[in-house]
Amino acid sequence: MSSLSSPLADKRDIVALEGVTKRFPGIVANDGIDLSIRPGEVHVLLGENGAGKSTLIGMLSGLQQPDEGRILVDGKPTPITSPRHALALGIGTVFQHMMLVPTLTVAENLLLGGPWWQRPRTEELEARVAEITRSLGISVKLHAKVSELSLGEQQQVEILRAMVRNSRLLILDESTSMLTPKGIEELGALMRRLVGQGLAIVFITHKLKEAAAFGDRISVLKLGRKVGEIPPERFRTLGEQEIISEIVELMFGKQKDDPEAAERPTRTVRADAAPLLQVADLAVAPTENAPGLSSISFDIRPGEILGVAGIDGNGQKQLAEALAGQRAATGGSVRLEGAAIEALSVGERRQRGLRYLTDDRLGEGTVGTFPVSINFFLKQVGASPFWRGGVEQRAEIDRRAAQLVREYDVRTPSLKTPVARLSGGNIQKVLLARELAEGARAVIFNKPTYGLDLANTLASRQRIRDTAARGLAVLLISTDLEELLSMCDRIAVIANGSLVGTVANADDARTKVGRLMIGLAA
Amino acid sequence: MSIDTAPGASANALDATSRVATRRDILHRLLMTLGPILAALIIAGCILLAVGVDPLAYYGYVLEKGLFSPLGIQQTLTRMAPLLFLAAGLIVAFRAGMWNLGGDGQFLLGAVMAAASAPVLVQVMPAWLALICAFLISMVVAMAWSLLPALLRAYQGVNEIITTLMMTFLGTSLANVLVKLVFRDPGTTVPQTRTLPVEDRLPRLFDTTITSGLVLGLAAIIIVHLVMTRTAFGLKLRIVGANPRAAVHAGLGVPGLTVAVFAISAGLAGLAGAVDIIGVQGNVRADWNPAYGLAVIPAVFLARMNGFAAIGFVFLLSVLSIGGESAARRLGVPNHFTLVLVSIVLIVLALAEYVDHRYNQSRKA
Amino acid sequence: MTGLFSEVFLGALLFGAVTAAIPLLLAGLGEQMSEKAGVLNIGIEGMMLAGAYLGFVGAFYSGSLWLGFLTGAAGGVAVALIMALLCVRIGLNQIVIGIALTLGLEGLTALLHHFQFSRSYPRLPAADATVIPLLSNIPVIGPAFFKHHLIVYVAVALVFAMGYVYRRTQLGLNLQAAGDKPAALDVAGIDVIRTRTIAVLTTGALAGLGGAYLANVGAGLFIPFITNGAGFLGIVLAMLARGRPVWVLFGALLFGVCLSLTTAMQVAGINIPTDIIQMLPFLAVMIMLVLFGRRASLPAALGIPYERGAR
Amino acid sequence: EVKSIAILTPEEGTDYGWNQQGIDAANAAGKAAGVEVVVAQGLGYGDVRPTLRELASDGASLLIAHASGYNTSAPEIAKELKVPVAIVDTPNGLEKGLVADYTLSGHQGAYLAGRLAAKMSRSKSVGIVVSGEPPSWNSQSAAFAQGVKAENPDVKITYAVIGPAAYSDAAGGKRVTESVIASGADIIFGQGNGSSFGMLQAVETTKATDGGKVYFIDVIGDKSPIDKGFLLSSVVWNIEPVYAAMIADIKADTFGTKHYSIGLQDDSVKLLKTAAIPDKVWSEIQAVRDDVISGKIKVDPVYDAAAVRALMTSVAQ
Ligand SMILES: Nc1ncnc2c1ncn2[C@@H]1O[C@H](COP(=O)(O)OP(=O)(O)OP(=O)(O)O)[C@@H](O)[C@H]1O
Ligand SMILES: Nc1ncnc2c1ncn2[C@@H]1O[C@H](COP(=O)(O)OP(=O)(O)OP(=O)(O)O)[C@@H](O)[C@H]1O
Ligand SMILES: [Mg+2]
Ligand SMILES: [Mg+2]
Repeated sequence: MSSLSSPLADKRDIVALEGVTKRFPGIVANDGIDLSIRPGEVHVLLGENGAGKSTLIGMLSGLQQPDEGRILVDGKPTPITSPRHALALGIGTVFQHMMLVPTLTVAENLLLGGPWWQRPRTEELEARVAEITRSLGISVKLHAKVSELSLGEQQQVEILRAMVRNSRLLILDESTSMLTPKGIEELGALMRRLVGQGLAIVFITHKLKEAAAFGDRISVLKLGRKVGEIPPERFRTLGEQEIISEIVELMFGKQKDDPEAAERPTRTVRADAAPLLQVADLAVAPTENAPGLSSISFDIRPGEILGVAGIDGNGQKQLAEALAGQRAATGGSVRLEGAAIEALSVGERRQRGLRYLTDDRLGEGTVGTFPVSINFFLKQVGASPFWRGGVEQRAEIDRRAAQLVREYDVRTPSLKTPVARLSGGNIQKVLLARELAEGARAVIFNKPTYGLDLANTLASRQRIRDTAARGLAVLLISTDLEELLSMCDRIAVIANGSLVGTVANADDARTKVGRLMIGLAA
Repeated sequence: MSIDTAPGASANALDATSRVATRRDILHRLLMTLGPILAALIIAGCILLAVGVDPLAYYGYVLEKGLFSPLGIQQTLTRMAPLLFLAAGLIVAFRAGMWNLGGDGQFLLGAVMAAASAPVLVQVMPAWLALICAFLISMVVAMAWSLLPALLRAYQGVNEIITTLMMTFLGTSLANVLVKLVFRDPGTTVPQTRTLPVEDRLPRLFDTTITSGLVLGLAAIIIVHLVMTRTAFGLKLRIVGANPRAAVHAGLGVPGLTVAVFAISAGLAGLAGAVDIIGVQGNVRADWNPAYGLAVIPAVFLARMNGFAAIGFVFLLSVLSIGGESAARRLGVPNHFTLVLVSIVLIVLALAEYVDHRYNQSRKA
Repeated sequence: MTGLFSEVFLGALLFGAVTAAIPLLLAGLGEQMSEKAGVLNIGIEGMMLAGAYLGFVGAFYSGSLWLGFLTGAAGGVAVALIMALLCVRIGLNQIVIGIALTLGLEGLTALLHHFQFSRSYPRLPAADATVIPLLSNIPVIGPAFFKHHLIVYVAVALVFAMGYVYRRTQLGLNLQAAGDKPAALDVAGIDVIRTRTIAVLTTGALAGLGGAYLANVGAGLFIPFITNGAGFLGIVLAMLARGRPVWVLFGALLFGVCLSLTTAMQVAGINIPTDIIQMLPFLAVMIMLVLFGRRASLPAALGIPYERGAR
Repeated sequence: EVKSIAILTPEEGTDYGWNQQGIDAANAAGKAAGVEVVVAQGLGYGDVRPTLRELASDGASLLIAHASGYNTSAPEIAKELKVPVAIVDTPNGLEKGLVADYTLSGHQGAYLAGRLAAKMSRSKSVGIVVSGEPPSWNSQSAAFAQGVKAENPDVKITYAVIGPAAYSDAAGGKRVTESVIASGADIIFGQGNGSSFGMLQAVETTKATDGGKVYFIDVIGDKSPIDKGFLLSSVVWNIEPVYAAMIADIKADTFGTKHYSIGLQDDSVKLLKTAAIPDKVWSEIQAVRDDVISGKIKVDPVYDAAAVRALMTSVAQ
């Protein structure tokens, strides 16, 4: 076998990639990547949106085949031909996008993959799950339908699934993006325990702190190429700040130390200004699988950023949708610049200057198959100057779209490219450009930086600050407490569909918000 | 179901595609249509050989009698009129993501209403006005027939494939009941409606037998194409079709648009019925159901909901059906062979589109 | 009127209802399987025609009805194979191919019939009935439901077998996943294409069997266009049944009973045009839809070809 | 000068019925007159104007539009192209030199069939099964019922239509016929294109309520070549004299001035004698035939579906 194994690969590697290249129409997603993955190590993959991380994972899990290069498993070149093959090799993946069947129960999802003629072995599964959850310290509702679970819970199920299958290599693609700070902590601890048991883990994240805290080895991708690696030996000798600055250097060239630690610029909101957005006693009925809202009240003055903190699934989305008019409210009032808008439709609210930047970029934010240019104007269909007398003014649309592409630095092959082909960060830029365009008075941002890489996150945050600085009212919904602390004037905490308190973003805000989130008085 | 509404996203540069490229594109499209048809003819030719008929003679007749003889081409163009209206209606529905499979019921009701009203109206008002009224009545009745599936879909989320299929079964029966019991011509023994005199029907084009319904059909499908691709209303429908949640998010009145889509689609199907009656048939007989919808649906798909391409495919279907009938008679093949031929053509065209798509992708990679 | 409706006659009417319902049942069950797995099988009418023709050919030349059912099912599978190849494997538009297959088989079977049988119109002998002891002695019900060819009981048993498969086996899970979220099934290590292919081929077998029953037992002969839209009714039934095989059975029986009702009313001398009576089952279902507004719960990926790793 | 004639039929001429009788007759008449015959069959019930125009342009001197569904289009083409056409079921559509009507009704024969059925029914119950209700079938259904009643008023008549547009519904034909047999009928008078084979099959495979044989009476064509011993008779139409007369009239320039019909007197309508009919019964039927020809018995055609049904109801009571 030694003749087959490569000089590059170390025999300690479970899996090694050698010169792996993958091309998609118009793009080289992975370009000659070498990577080694070892038991007992958390191998962190970092890189901007579109750097090619998920593509790499796709090849490891048998979804895609490399165009060039090879993959070695236990030192032997092994083309991973299908997901089934990957599973057989002990490679378990938690994908960036949810891979559970919503209409089946958790147990049924975990059972998927057994021999087709068999009865599902539920008892066996239950025993196995009990064993694993005990050792991992998590709990799952085996007989709940997946569609009834929160995204965080779904993510746990996916991790559990990889465990149930006795994976030797566990791949987590942006698994922390949906988790609360506490959830992230727990996942981190879990990963440490698993590698302690001898597993290998590939962990993809955009948060450098997580990389530094949970990793053993870090590889950085950029534009499909691997631009650097911090091996464990070096990793252990560096402190968190040193690791972060080294990563930043790899990703963006030389820069200041911790880009995320940017001081919150001191903005002064004029306390005497009349509130721009006033919400009083807003209520929404609960639905089968989503909480309702009860007596939500707050004001936002021009130039102010009000944050909404809280654990995912506590009604943030309902709040945003009720304000935007997408979800029927059962009571309460919403005033924009003093005028009541609660009876208006989505379109009318937008016309008055209320903007909603959704967190579901592909699901509802864009029409994936439509060109980038049209997606800029999705909420203005029929408005002049892009339509005159109902007729599309293609030149006008293209001109303005090209302008927005430049202004917001949208990386797209062309204006005609279907927007779904863009990476997450660039789709987000399209949405930002659309919502912040002329006429905005109050803007609701729902998790605006979720899934974005560092550069895009920072750029988006700056956009939001600039928005407020223009005298707009901003409602910023986020599960990332750091983000809220770095941007907001005040932070409200939502729990179970109501606002449990609002604190000014002063020195002690972190503890106060934290206390509110876990159900204590601020 | 998803429809790829971005027709061949091609250009790699920000600027518009050059004229040369579009000309090559058209040439390419033409090749990718004619090539598969040739292949289909070869396959169907083998079947002909198997039953002892000379395929060359058969195709010769198809071309001669469907396309190249003055008589043939006139018949072909006449046959196109109702098909074009149907295709136009399907384009609206399919682009908006609504699977209106109830075209045949809407068509028949439109036809019956035209046959019921036109002969009466021409006696009380100028012929041109009477025909316009008859068209309007057909359209409105067909629209009304689509209201139930539309409302169920818009406000209850009931899948429209089921409801439109059922409404088409119902509509076919209702059309028969209307012909036999309500609008029956008392002057004939055969159950059929009154007949619109030939001279009151839509005028023929110039000195031919081509109905001016063809012009109306062409106008309808071109207008639909332009509305769907160039106007705000069309874009709204396409948004609803491609991503209904995005439509809600963008503030579009999805239920209203849904009802509008059904109304337009059904209205056009009703007009198809009317143009067939007022232009060509003159009356409706009991149990008459040409079931045009079944052949037009695949044609619209193959045209990728593009109006101009749909005109081409409808033309092809007409040539095959007119020419095929003649060729079958002359060579003693049962007329059913035309169905086999159409089927093979459709399948091979679909395959060719796939191969083309694959080829384009691999070339871009 | 009472004199007209003798026990024998009522029994015969209901017997006819069952006979008419069986092809619809088989088509509906088949379509349901495809739809569950995410394939909208519009070509089912063509599969039934292939089954009817080949089923008849098989039974006629071999003299065995069972062989006929076998060849019929094989005929359906042969058409389904084309569908699976074109729509599942390489992802062509299911509606285009479905309609093309239906048109093609209408033409092809009519053509074959023309050359083969249009002079002799061969007919099969009566299908022998399997009489179920005791039950068959119940007046009216007995002769209506318990004196059918064995294949009828097999078809009804299939309803429950399929219910079992859907709810209690891995295959059932796989099928549902293939229709609701094929990518999730794929990463669980099950080949989506293969799962869907199995579903489509099963559909072909069931539709072919339905066609063979229609020709061999329902009519006792084959003539062109014999299915008369039964496949499309099967599609409607499958969609209304929302994944539950029992509902297909109820729906098929409803249609069968309505057909018999037509005959019953005529024999009773009630002068309602047949067209109106034929509308009854559809009207009933439409009213149900309006009243209960059953939210469509069709599989999320219905009609969308699956391609691994596409986005 | 008549060089060629053309006949258009909706279905293939292999149905032992309407289409086949028409085509055979045209061929025979053409052969007798020495003119070429062009057959356009299986055209369906849609628009046949293209075929009519084409046949006319190919030089046909007479277009026989052999389906009631063609009786709007054919006269229009006649006027457009000045070609003589013959149509059915349109008695008031005559136009000299252009349009002739040959509304055919086998009602006289169906009357005889009714007499025959009433004589031979063991259960005193007969059935009429039709796949549709076009006028020519209605008149035969009505005359059959009248014949039954005339022979024996106590015989029950059950009338059933298979369903709308069910011409090819063989399974429906079989199902409905089986029900009618279960209601007591032991003789079935069946009319229906493709579906009549289903009726025949039902008769062959179903026992009458008394456990005996059920017989079938067919119309228009002669199905004895494919009979398995269940065919009692058929009201056979011979259309050749009609077409021959048309050719002659065209030559004589009298086309479009008269109605053509078929009837018992020249045997263009006749009852088929099969082995199942005892000679004694047959001779009695022949006597009735003579009375019909002589006018002693009058059989009026009833074309309207509602009237036919009304007749049945009154008969059934
Ligand atoms: N199936 C595909 N077809 C076409 N292009 C693709 C496909 N998958 C990925 N790409 C492209 O390949 C590039 C790399 O994508 P990939 O998803 O691997 O990035 P990523 O690093 O995971 O980004 P993110 O952080 O946003 O998840 C992107 O430009 C993307 O648009
Ligand atoms: N319209 C809906 N239909 C079905 N399920 C829904 C809907 N809206 C929310 N849910 C479910 O309800 C749960 C919580 O809702 P949601 O994720 O909207 O809460 P949230 O905290 O406001 O969201 P986020 O923080 O992700 O913006 C999740 O399991 C989600 O899947
Ligand atoms: Mg990714
Ligand atoms: Mg939310």
